Amino acid sequence: MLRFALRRLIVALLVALTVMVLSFMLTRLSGDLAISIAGASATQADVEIIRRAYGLDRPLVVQFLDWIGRAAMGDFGESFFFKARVADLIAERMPITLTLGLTGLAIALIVSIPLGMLAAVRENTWVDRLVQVIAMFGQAMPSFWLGLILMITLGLQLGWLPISGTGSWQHYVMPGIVLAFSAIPALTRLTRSGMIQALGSDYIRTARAKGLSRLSILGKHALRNAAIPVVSIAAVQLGFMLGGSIVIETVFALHGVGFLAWESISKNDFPVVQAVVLVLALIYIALTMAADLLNALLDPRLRSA
Amino acid sequence: MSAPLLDIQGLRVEFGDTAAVRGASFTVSRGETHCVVGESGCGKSVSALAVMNLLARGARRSADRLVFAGQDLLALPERRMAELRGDRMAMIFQEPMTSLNPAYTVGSQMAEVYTRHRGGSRRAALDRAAGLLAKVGITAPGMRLGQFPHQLSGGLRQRVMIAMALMCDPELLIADEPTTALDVTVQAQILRLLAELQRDLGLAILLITHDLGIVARIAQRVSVMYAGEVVESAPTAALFADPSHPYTRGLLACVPVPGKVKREEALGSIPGVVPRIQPGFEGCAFRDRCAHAAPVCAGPVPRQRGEGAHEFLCRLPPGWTATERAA
Amino acid sequence: MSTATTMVRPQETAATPAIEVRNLRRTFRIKGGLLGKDREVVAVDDVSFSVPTGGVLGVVGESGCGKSTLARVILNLLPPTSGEVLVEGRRLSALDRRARARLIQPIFQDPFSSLNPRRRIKDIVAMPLVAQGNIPARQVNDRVAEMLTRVGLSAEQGERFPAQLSGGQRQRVAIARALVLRPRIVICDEPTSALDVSVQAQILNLLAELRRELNLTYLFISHNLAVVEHVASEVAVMYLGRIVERAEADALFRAPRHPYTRALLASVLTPEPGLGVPDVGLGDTLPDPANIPPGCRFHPRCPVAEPRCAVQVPQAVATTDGAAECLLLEGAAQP
Amino acid sequence: MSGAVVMPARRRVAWGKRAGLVIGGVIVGAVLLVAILAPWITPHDPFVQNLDNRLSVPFWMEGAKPGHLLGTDGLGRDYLSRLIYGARISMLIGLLTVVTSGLIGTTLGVLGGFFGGKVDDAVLFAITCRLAIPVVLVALAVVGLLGSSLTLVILVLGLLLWDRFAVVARSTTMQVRNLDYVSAAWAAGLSTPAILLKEILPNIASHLAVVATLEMALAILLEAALSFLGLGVPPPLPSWGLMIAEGKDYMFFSPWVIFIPGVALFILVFGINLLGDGLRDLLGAGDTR
Repeated sequence: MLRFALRRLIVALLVALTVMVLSFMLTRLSGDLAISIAGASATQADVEIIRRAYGLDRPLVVQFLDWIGRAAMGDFGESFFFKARVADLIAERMPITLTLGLTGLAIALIVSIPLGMLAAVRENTWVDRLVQVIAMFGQAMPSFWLGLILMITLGLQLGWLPISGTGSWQHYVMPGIVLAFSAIPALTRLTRSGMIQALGSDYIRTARAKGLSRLSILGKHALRNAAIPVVSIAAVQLGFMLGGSIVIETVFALHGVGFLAWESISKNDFPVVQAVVLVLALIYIALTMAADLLNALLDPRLRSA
Repeated sequence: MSAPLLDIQGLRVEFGDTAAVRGASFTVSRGETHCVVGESGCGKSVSALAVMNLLARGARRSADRLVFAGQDLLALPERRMAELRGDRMAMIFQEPMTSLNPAYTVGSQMAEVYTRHRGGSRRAALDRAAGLLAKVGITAPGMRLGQFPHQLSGGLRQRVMIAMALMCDPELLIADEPTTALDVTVQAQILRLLAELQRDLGLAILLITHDLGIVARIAQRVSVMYAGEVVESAPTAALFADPSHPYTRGLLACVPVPGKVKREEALGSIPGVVPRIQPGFEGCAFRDRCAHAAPVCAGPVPRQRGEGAHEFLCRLPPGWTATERAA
Repeated sequence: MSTATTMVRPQETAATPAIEVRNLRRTFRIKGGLLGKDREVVAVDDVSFSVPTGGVLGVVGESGCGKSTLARVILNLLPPTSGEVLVEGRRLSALDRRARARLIQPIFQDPFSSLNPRRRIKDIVAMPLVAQGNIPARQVNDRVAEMLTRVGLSAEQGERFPAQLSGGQRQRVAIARALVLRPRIVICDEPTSALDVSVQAQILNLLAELRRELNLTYLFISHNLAVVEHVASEVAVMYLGRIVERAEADALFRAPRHPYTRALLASVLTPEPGLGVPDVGLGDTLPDPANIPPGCRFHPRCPVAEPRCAVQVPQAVATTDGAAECLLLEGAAQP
Repeated sequence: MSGAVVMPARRRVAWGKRAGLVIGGVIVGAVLLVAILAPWITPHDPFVQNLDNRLSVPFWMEGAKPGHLLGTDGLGRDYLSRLIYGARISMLIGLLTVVTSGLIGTTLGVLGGFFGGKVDDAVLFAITCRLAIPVVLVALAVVGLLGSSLTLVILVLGLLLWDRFAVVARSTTMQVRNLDYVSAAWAAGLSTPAILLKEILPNIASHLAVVATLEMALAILLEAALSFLGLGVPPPLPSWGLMIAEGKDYMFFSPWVIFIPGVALFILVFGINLLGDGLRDLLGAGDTR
C-alpha cells in the first residue's frame, strides 16, 4: 500500500510541476507582461519601472524558479488589481467554490445513481430509453444558458430562489443544480453501464441460483460492484466541476475562486490567474489520488493483488 | 419404480426467432447422475437454466411437464421458485473465475445461502460453511472463509461453488460444464469429488457437458442433445456399447482415444455445420449431415425404444446398428 | 513451389533438423501490486529440442506451464531473454521479418480473435503474400484461390467477412493464411481447443493431410493429451517452464517415466464407461510460475517425492526414446 | 454456452435507437446545410444595425414585424440572420477542433497503446497533466491574454480537448494489439506501420468516431461559454454564446433574446449527441466514456 501510494505521489508531484511550468508559460504568452500591467496609457518610463518592480527584467528561468520557490511555501505573490496577497484572496474565496462544487456533486449523485440503476434494471425498455434521453438532454444543455433560464423562471417569475450573490444556503441551490447538470449525464451512464455489466455477470446468475431475494441481488451483489467505477468518476467530476465553476460563478455572481479568476483575466492580473490554475490543478490531482485509494478500499482485488 | 426427482417432458425454450430447446424430455432419479451431452448451441445449458428458471429476460419457456419432487415448477411463481433454488435444488457453473462475487468473502457468500433459506445466525451459517469446505477437500477452511475469490485458484473456486451449493442439503445439483475451464488434473479431482458427494449424500446430479469422456466415467444415464432435442437417451454402458442415433455414432467417432485410433489414420468426422433452428421446424434436424438420411426424415421422426430404456429419435429401427456392423 | 518466394536454401544435410531450439529462456517482470516488489517470472526455462523435417512435436502441460509463451518466443512475437531458434540451420533472430515469415507461421487457438474482423477472408489469406512486397497481384490472387480450395473453402466464402463464418471455417482460414507462403514450420497453439469435437476432428484431419502433402513440420501445443497422442510423433511435457519429459510418442504413452507425465496420462478421461474417475494423486497445491519451488519443481505435488527432491535439482536422464528430469530416475537409468 | 443465456430482447428497441441516429443525422445535416448556405438564405445582413428597430419581437408574440421572423436584437440586427450565421461559427469550431484534437489524441493514444513501456508511460503522463489543467480557465486566460479571435479559440480548444481521444485510442489499441490477428500479422512479416494502419486503426475507428461526436458537442458548448464570458469569438461576429451574452441585459423583459440562441445551441448539441449515441450502437463501439 505504502509503495503504491508513494509511486502515485511521485507521479502527482511531476504532474504538479508540469502544470506549474505550463501555467507560468501561459502568463508569458502575451509577450511583454510589463506593458500589459502598465496599461495602454503608460509611458515607456512607467513600463521600465514596473518591469524592475516586478522582477520582469530577469531571465525567464530565474523568474520561474523564484515563483516556484515561493509557491511551494504558499506564497503566490501579490495581486496587481486587488493589491492583496494572492494566497489570501484564494483562501478567502475557496469556501464558496467548494460549497458550490460539493452541492453540485451531491445533487448529481442523488439524481444519477437511482436513474442509472433504474435504467439498468429496465434495460432496453422505454424506461431505459427515457433515462438515456434525459441524460443526453443534460449533456446538451449549455450551463450558462440553463443558469439564465433558471434565474428567469425560478428566480424572477416564481420568486422561489434568490437570483444572485451569496449569503444564505438558498443562494447555492440554483448554481448547484446547474453545476450538477454537467455531471449527471456521465454519472448516470456510468451507473447504468456498471449495473448492466454487473447484472449480466456470472456472479449475479450464481446469486439467483442461490435463491436470493431481488433486493439482495440488486442492492448487495450488483450495486457494490457497479459502485466502484462511479466512486472514482465522482471524484474526477468534482475536479471538473471546480474547474467549470468559473462560468457558473460568473453567471450567478458568486464571488468564489472562479469569479476571482474571471476578474483577474479581464484585468490582466497574471499572478492571480496562474495561482488559480495551479490550485485547481492540485485539487484535481489530490482528488484523483483519493479516488484511487478509495477504489483500492472498495475493490478487494486491488487491495491485496 | 418410484417417481423421478426431476421429470421434464417436452421442454421448449425460444429466444426471438431461435428455437434453443425443442421438446426435450428427460428425467433424473434420486441418487442418480444424469449427463446431458452435446456440442455448443445444442440447448443443453439452456435446458438446465430453464429448469432453474434462470433464463435471461426475453426467453420463452414452456413444457408439457416440469415436475421437481412432486411440485409442478411451471405453476410456481418466481418468488416460490426462488425459495426452492439454493435450498432444494442448487446449481454450479462453468466459469469458477467469474461465478463468485469479487467484492465479498467466500464466507459471506456461503453463509447468505443458509441464512436466506434456513434462517439462523450468521455465526451458525459460517460454521456450517467451514464444515462443508473441509468436506469438499479444502484445507484450512477457517482461513478460506475470510478470503476473497481472487485469492483462490480456479480449482479451489469450483470447490467453493460446490460447497456453497451444498449449504442447504439440496436434493438435486445441476452442474453446467463444471470442469470445462479447469486443467485436466484438476478436472479429475473435481469429478471425483462430485462422484463421492453423490454417493455420500444421495444427491441427484444433472451434469451438463460436451465431453464424452466425462460422461462415460461419471454418468449412470446419458441424454445426447442435438439442435434442441434429446436424440438419444440410455444407461451409460448401453449408450457406449451400442450408440444408435447416427449423430451419437458420429460424435463418438470424432473423439481421439489413446491407443484406439491409429496415428496416420483420419478421425471420423461429421460433415457440415449445426443448423440454426427456427420455431416451427419439421423433421429430423440432423438429416442434412446424416449418411442414413432418407426422404421420410423431413417428416415426423419416431422415437425408437430399444432394450433397457434405450431410446433414440430416428427413422431407423432399434437394432439397425447390428446390420451395419455386419456389413 | 516455383514462385518468387521460394528461396535458395543452404545445403540441407540429413542431420539438419527442421527446427532446433537451443537453451530458450524467457522471463517476465510482474508488478508487485499494492504491496510487495516486482517479481521475476520464468515462463520458459532453458528449453531445448529439435524436430526432424516432417515430424510433429506435441507440447503438453497445464495452463501456466509456459507452453503458449514458448510458441510466442519461437515465433519471435516475444523476444527470447536468451537462447536461440534455428530453422533448417539458420538462426531466426538473424533473419528479417519477410524471410522469417517464409520459414515459420502460426495457427492460434481462438478462431474469433485470430482474424481481423474488418477484412475479407481472401485479403486475410493474401496478407502474408502482400507483406512480401514483391509478388504480383495476379499471382497473389491465384495462390489465395488455390489455398482456399485446398482448405475446403469456396471462392464465394473468400469474399465474406470473418463474422459470417463458423468457428471451424474460420480455423480453416487461419490454416490457409499460415500455409499460403509454404513455410517449413507451423506452430499450432491449441488449434482445436475452442472447437466442438466434430469440428475438431475435421481440423485435425486437414492438418494431417496438409502436413503430408507439403512435407511440413509441426510444433503442436495442446492441453488435450488424447489429441496430442493422435497427431504427434514425439511429445514434450512441460511443467513450470521446463520440459520435464520428452519421448517418442508411442513410448511416452506406453511407458511414461516422469511422475508428472504419469499423472497427466491418468487424468485423461477416455470415453470408456466403467472405469470411473481416476485418482491422479496430485494434491491441491497448484503450480505458481512466480514462485517456483526449490529442488525438483514438481516435488510439492509429486505422489512419490522423497526428501532429497526438495533440495536437489534433477538433471535430464536419457530414457528409451527420450529424456526425463526426475531424481528417482537418476539412480535407475545408469547404463 | 452461456452466450445464449445473456441474449437480451434487443429487437423491440432497435427502431428507437435507429430513430435517434436518423433524428441526430437530420439535425446535424440541416444545421450544416444552413451554415454552408448562410449567405444565400439569410433574409438580412446579420451585421447591419437599425437602432430604430431594436428588440422587435419574434413571430409567435404580439406585435411581431413581418420580415423579422425571429425579431431583432438590442442593436436592431435581424435575429434570424444572426442565428444562421451563428450556425457557421458553431459548426466551424466544432469540426476544426475535432480534427485538431482528434489528430493529437489519436496519435498519442495509438502510440502509447501500441508500444507500451516507456512510450505509454509518457502518454499516460501527458493525459494526466492535460486532465489536471482546468480547460475553461486556461482557455479564457489564453484568449484574455492574446486577444479574442476565431482562430485562437479553435486552436486553444483543439490543443485542450484531445484527452478523450487519447484515452479511448490508447485503451482500444491495447485491446486490439493483444488479439491473435495482430500476432498473425507480425508473423506474416507485416511492417509496424502497416500493422498500425491496416490491422489496428480500422478496428478502433468506430470508437474514435463516437468520441469525435462527443468532443464536437463539447467544443461547441465551450466556444459558446467562452463567447458568453466575453473571451471567445469577438463581436460583432454572431456566435450563439455571444448572442446570449448580448441578450443578458434584456433577458428579464424580453426572455426570448436569450431563449432563441440557447435553444438553437441545445438542439445542435443534442443532435450531435444523438448521432454519436446511434453510431455507438450501430458500430458496436461499446461505452466509450
